[in-house]
Amino acid sequence: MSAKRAKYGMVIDVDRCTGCGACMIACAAENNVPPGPADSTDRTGITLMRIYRADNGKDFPENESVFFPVSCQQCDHHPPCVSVCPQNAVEVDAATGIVAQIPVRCLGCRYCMAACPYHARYFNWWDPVWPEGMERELNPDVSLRMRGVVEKCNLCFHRLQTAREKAAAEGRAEIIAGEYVPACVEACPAAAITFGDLLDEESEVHRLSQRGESFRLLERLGTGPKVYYTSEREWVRALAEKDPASTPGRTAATD
Amino acid sequence: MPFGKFVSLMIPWTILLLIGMYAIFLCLTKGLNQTNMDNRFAFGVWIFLDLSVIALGAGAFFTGFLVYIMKRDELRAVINSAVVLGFICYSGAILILMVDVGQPLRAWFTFWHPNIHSMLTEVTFCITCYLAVLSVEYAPLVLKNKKLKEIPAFLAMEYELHRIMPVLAGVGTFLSFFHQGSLGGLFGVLQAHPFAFREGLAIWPTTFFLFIISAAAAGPSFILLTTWIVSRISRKRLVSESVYTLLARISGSIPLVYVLLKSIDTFTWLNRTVPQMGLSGMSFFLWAPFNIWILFVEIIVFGLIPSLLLIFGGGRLRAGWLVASAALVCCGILLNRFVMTIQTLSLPTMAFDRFMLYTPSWQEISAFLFVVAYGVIIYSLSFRYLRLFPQETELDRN
Amino acid sequence: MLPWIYGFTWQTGNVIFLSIFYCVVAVIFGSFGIAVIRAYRDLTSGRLNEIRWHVDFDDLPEFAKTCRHVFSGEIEYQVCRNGFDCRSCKTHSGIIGVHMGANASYTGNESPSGLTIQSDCMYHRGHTWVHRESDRTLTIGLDPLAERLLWSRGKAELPEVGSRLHVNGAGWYFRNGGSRVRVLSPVDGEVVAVGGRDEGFYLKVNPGDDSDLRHLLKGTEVYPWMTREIERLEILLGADGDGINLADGGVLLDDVAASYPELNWENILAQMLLES
Amino acid sequence: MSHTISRRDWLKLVGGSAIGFVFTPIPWKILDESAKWTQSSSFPYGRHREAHLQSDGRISFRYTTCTLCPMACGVRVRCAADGGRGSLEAVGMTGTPGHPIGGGSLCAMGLAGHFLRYHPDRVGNPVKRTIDKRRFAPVPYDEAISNVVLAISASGNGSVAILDSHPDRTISYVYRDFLGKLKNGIYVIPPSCDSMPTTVTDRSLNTGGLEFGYDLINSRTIVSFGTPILDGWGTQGQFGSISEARRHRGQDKLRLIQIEPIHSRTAQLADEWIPVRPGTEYAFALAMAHVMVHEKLCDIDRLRRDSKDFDGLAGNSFVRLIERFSPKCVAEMTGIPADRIAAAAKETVTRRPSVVVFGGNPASGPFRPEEQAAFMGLNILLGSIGTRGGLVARRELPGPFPASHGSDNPGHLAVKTQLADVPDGSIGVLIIDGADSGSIVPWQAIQRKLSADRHLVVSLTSYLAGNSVNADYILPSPAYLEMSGDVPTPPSAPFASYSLASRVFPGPATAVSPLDFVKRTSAALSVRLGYRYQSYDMESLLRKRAEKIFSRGIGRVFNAETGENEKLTALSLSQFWNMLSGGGCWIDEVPAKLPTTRFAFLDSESRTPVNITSPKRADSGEIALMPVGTRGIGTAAQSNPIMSKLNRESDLRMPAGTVSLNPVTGEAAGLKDGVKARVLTTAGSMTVKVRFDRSAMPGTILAAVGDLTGGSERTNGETQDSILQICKIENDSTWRITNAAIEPA
Repeated sequence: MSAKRAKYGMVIDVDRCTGCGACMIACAAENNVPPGPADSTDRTGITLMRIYRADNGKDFPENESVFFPVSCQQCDHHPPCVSVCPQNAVEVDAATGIVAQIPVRCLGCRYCMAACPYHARYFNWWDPVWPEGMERELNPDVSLRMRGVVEKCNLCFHRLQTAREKAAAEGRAEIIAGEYVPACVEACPAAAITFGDLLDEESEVHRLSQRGESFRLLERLGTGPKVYYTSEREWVRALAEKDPASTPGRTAATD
Repeated sequence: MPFGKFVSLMIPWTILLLIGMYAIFLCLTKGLNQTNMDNRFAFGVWIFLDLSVIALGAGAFFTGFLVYIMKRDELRAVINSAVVLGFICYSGAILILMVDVGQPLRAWFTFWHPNIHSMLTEVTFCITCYLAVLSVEYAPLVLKNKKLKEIPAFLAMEYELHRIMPVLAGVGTFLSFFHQGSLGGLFGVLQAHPFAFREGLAIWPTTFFLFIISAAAAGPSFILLTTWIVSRISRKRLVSESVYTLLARISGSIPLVYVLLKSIDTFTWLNRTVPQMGLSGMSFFLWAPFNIWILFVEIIVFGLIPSLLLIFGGGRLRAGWLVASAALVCCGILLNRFVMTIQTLSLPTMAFDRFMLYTPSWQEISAFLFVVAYGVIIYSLSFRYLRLFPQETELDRN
Repeated sequence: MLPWIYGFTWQTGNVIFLSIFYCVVAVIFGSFGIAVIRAYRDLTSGRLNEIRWHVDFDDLPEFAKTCRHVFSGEIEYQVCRNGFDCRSCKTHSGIIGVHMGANASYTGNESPSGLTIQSDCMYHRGHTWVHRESDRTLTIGLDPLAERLLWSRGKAELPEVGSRLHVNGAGWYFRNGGSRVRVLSPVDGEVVAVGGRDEGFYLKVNPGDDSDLRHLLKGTEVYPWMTREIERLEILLGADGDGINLADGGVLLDDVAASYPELNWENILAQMLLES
Repeated sequence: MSHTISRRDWLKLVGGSAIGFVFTPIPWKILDESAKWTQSSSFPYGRHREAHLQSDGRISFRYTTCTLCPMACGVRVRCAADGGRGSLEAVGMTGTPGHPIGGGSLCAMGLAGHFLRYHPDRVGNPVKRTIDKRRFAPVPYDEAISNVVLAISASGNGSVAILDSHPDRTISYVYRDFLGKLKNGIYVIPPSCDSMPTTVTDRSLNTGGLEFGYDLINSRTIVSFGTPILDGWGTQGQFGSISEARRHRGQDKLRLIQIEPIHSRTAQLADEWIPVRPGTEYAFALAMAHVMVHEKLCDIDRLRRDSKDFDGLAGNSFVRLIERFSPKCVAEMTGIPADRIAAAAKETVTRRPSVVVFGGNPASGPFRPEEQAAFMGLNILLGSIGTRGGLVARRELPGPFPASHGSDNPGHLAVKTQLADVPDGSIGVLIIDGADSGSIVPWQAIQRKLSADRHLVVSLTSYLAGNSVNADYILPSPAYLEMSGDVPTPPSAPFASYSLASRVFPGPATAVSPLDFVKRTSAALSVRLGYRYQSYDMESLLRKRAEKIFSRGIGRVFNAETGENEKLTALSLSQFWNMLSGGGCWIDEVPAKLPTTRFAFLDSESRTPVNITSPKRADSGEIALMPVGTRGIGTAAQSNPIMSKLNRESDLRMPAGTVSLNPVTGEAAGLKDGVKARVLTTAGSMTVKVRFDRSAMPGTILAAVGDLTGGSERTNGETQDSILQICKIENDSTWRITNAAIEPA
């Protein structure tokens, strides 16, 4: 509907992120992600948006840490998951640049998960089950995914649809910037996430993404993520490209 | 072998088979939460199994290629056995793949909406076609059973199927080249995993070619190994010494070529591919237990040493040495498949990522053993009731 | 997958890939289909005997397929590729042209391992002899080796009088319980009479007008062949000098099978009677 | 030539047709359709697909106030009409945009609040603890009430207490009225990390019942003693503003100095983290005071004038006290070099306005009274009392009843009693209100107040969570979004505010509101409740209170629908009421005037200096066990199944039953990362999972508190061991630090 080509992306100010998890919960509630059963773990759960804690690798008391909210990085250039899917269940929307999983076509081979350098794809290891009655509180705009398929963040594409419908109802050809924001962006209490059209040179997200303090994860792979991070801290920026072997690795949050 | 003894030998395998069936039933009805795979280890021991058995089953295509295309008639002595092994390996692999995917009922979507850029599409298309080929190749062996042969239709069918064998061998070779390669490509294209990623020759990463060669190396070794094992168990001479020697020469020289190419590839990867990504190649080997030994073992212990033994010891060494060397070659290929699947996934990709290991659940292991038991049983039945080794009768004189 | 299926594109790669796939599928199913059609034709056109022999012959070990001209010492090494049917064999006709006289000169009776070879009989590789009677009919019987092997192998199932036999087709059978041994027919022709062990012959066949018996062994070829066959039997019996002895003082036992009941006689007989 | 059709012809026809069929589009179309069908059908998976809301597409928004903790965030509930049932269902939660307290955002708990109505631990019917004490069995409501009434009448020597974790609500006034009418009624407030009880402010500041809050947003330096300022402490709006103020504002950039042994989330993100040894925070504060006084960085003359015991007195004085806490001496105690202490003191005093915050974290509870006095002393030194960017007093928020203005009216209402001040073993009947303070209180701290021989515990909760699991009776009250109520000023907020938590959905018929409980109990006891509200329903009471606020004629009102603020004076009463009930918020913007009072640095009664023994050092084998947890820990909102995203499906929060240790400490105890270990204290032992964290202070054990997140298969009534069970509860009802040992399990 929208004639203009857009490239939606976000800039996450990791200096602001306190790892409160609001984005993760907002995302799960918005996208009808079921709560993991009792035997799920951080390796089998579904967190389309997930916050990782990273640190500077030093010991107490010099240790400093940072929280990285990582959802699908919305690779702009040859997304690794698109080319590996044997049955075209991952599609890139040309009009918005959104990389979207089509769970109904997914057979659950999980090759895309192996291909994703950001571990941003999640498999439905269990049937989606909510406690009795809770399924009535699910978001009617988002369909459920069944067991055995892969899912990931699609930048709350349904919200874009809603915004477009609203624009159309009001006789506008284009949606207004700010009419469409993903749930995580909306939920962040620290306003750490800026979302918008990276092609729109007047947008805040464009401005922030062009700053020297902005970086993307694993840029060396050439996948061109549309999710930018920004930090004033040198060591944090260095994390993006750092050889995982040279850092002691991720630390689980322990508070 | 008396029937009673045969049955008693089959009982443990049948039990394994039943346990495996139960595990598979659990996985299909309750979902893959029955496994210990996770979002990081999206591929687990089953993919390792698939890659391994398909490599070991490569003996079918390679022997077929040598017999029907290259007209090496000596190898007719093992072609039937090779076909059965291939059939077992491929059907086992496909069976496990069907359990491994989350939505088996949608497996055919790959044919319906194929993404030709995916190595997995290539693999799926090729192995299904090749399984069809192997089934057609296996059919005459079954039809040739003395009892079945009495039925005129079966006899005629067997005869006619035999006549189209060279065509099928040709198609099989073509398919095998592609899917063995694609299985290598499967991991070689993963730019996300610099450990597995390889630069391309034409549209395929180098692992594509390495997998073809390594499969060609594993196939004959595995045939040598199985033939020897079966002949020990059945206490029969199944093939002549010259066939052993020829197999040994083949399963020595191809691994040698493979080891050479693999070394070149590893050096290129260490000194070119990985540094270009801003990483240090050796850093992948810092994570215990997958330290540098794994590379050493794969290339030297399981590659160079056995292939040299097989080539130069072919005529001189005792059969035990040849078989041990062949076993080492097979281990080398298995280790390679393990490294490509499990080690690749265990290594972190991001700085705030962790090195992870995983332990397969009993369901995964049982399903794995199901394929092994299935293979043993099918092979044993085939050996007992079909003529797997044409030379057997001739040589069966202590 | 198909042009009118959702998601199909006409990209070059797609078209190439799918074309190759369809070609492969066509080849696999096409050749399989051809095999099915051919098999159907084989069944309807009665080529079954021929095929059965073809299949059996194909599976014989090379050792059992040695050319008759190797027995006669005319050539060093040759494995028969023609199903023991010398009538259409180029090698045979070539050699016969040179050595025509050699066979004719042979007259003596010899008995390897106590098996008597009749000089007036022609021998088929399926261990039958053929004797041309004066009335142009052919009498067919088991050679002494087969006779000894089949001594206790049950009843002969002979074809009905009037039925037709084909060279290398099934001649008659010996049935013993569930197992059955096939004896190859040495000649073409119509069965005119049946006999049995007691009669000294099994079948009498009217070969018709053109009875070509070139494929049968005769003369000097028979002795080396028989020797080779005994050797083959020894191999099959696993004779290694310390356990099984085929011969009692150089003479083959009358009922070999009865002497070694522990062996897989079904298999041995099949091997010896060229039924793989 | 025969014209009959043989079987063979039939076969040919059928075979030919089959082959021909393949070359028609039909089979392919069928395949394609079945592909689409399997893509959209739930068969054989997804058994919940049918249960998915049959929405007719109509989406509406309802505005209300979150009551999951006292922080009063504005909530916008996204509602969809369920065509199938003809009911309205909540399908999403966000903060009310522009809300003056919530700032338009919600915390993780709040964002999933709509799921709580169907929480697996929700109590549907009144239940009674069974004889074997292990389970609950349904009980008729009337029987439950008569048993409670019986217990109250029989509680001769024990008192009747209501434990209210969210005081100052309208229902709180009802409780206090009811208790005031009983001869042995006490109204108890549990400790919380957010509140600064008047017992603390009255003692140090002599402000006569005035309530204080922190004006953090206007500060330039925040010195936080173990308070999770960046981890859910305070209101969401304040947190957003702090985030903004820490990044921008140039010279006035807000700096946060976090002083605590725990490498908490706030410590990780603070501008400076000063990791003092466990239990030595007060010493650090006194050393800062030492530096300020000795280097004359504060207005000594004013301090002498304004306080009773700054110096000079014959006996003990603050100056005398801090003599003993020179940076050098404290460096030894805290493990922080003297110059760093001095630097922190100087920075705090020069980058004013500064404020010292000492809430404590939701799991470890508040500091001990003496420690609080030390921190308050630092605030006095900094001149932060009653000033912008410091500790400000709030103007009073009127209650619903006529006579209750000024301080609490003992004649009518039971006084607010801190749990610590309730004598041990004195409570005969304990009624626990279902509201949550956001902080956890160990059951042992409550239990020790119960009469040893006979006591009855009644919980008016909606969920079998937190301390309700210890109740004898659970009388379910309507859940969040189902109950009308109100939300007074958040405990740490600088200004008074008031919002209504309007009911959005009807609650189940079996749920009885606390007001009805009080009415029925008092009727059965023949207690006449005051102010004739026996006949009032909650809405009338709320309206009464709104009227009283309206009559003050001060402050502004936020309109949730429009997002605009209006002066209260510009509104009519009905407009005001509509705005409040439509999810709006009244907020005062002027602090209370402080009376000219005399500050007290030292404890007014004993006049003794603080006397706290710090736990033994790590090298002596004893390790400091410190409970940690985030806001709402132990409540139904935190054990919401969807919260598994944070606790279980990621490692963002340390799940219950897990402890974190420095690898050095762990290895010294013979442990490895990820293993099971046993933590031993004088109160008992517990098996836990070990996580190594090199950021943790050696010699400490950080123990996660709270429920494991309920999975969808979680069964009702299942209780878990909490690390709090082995924490030592001090006589002053604090439990911050326990000496412990850890060994491989």
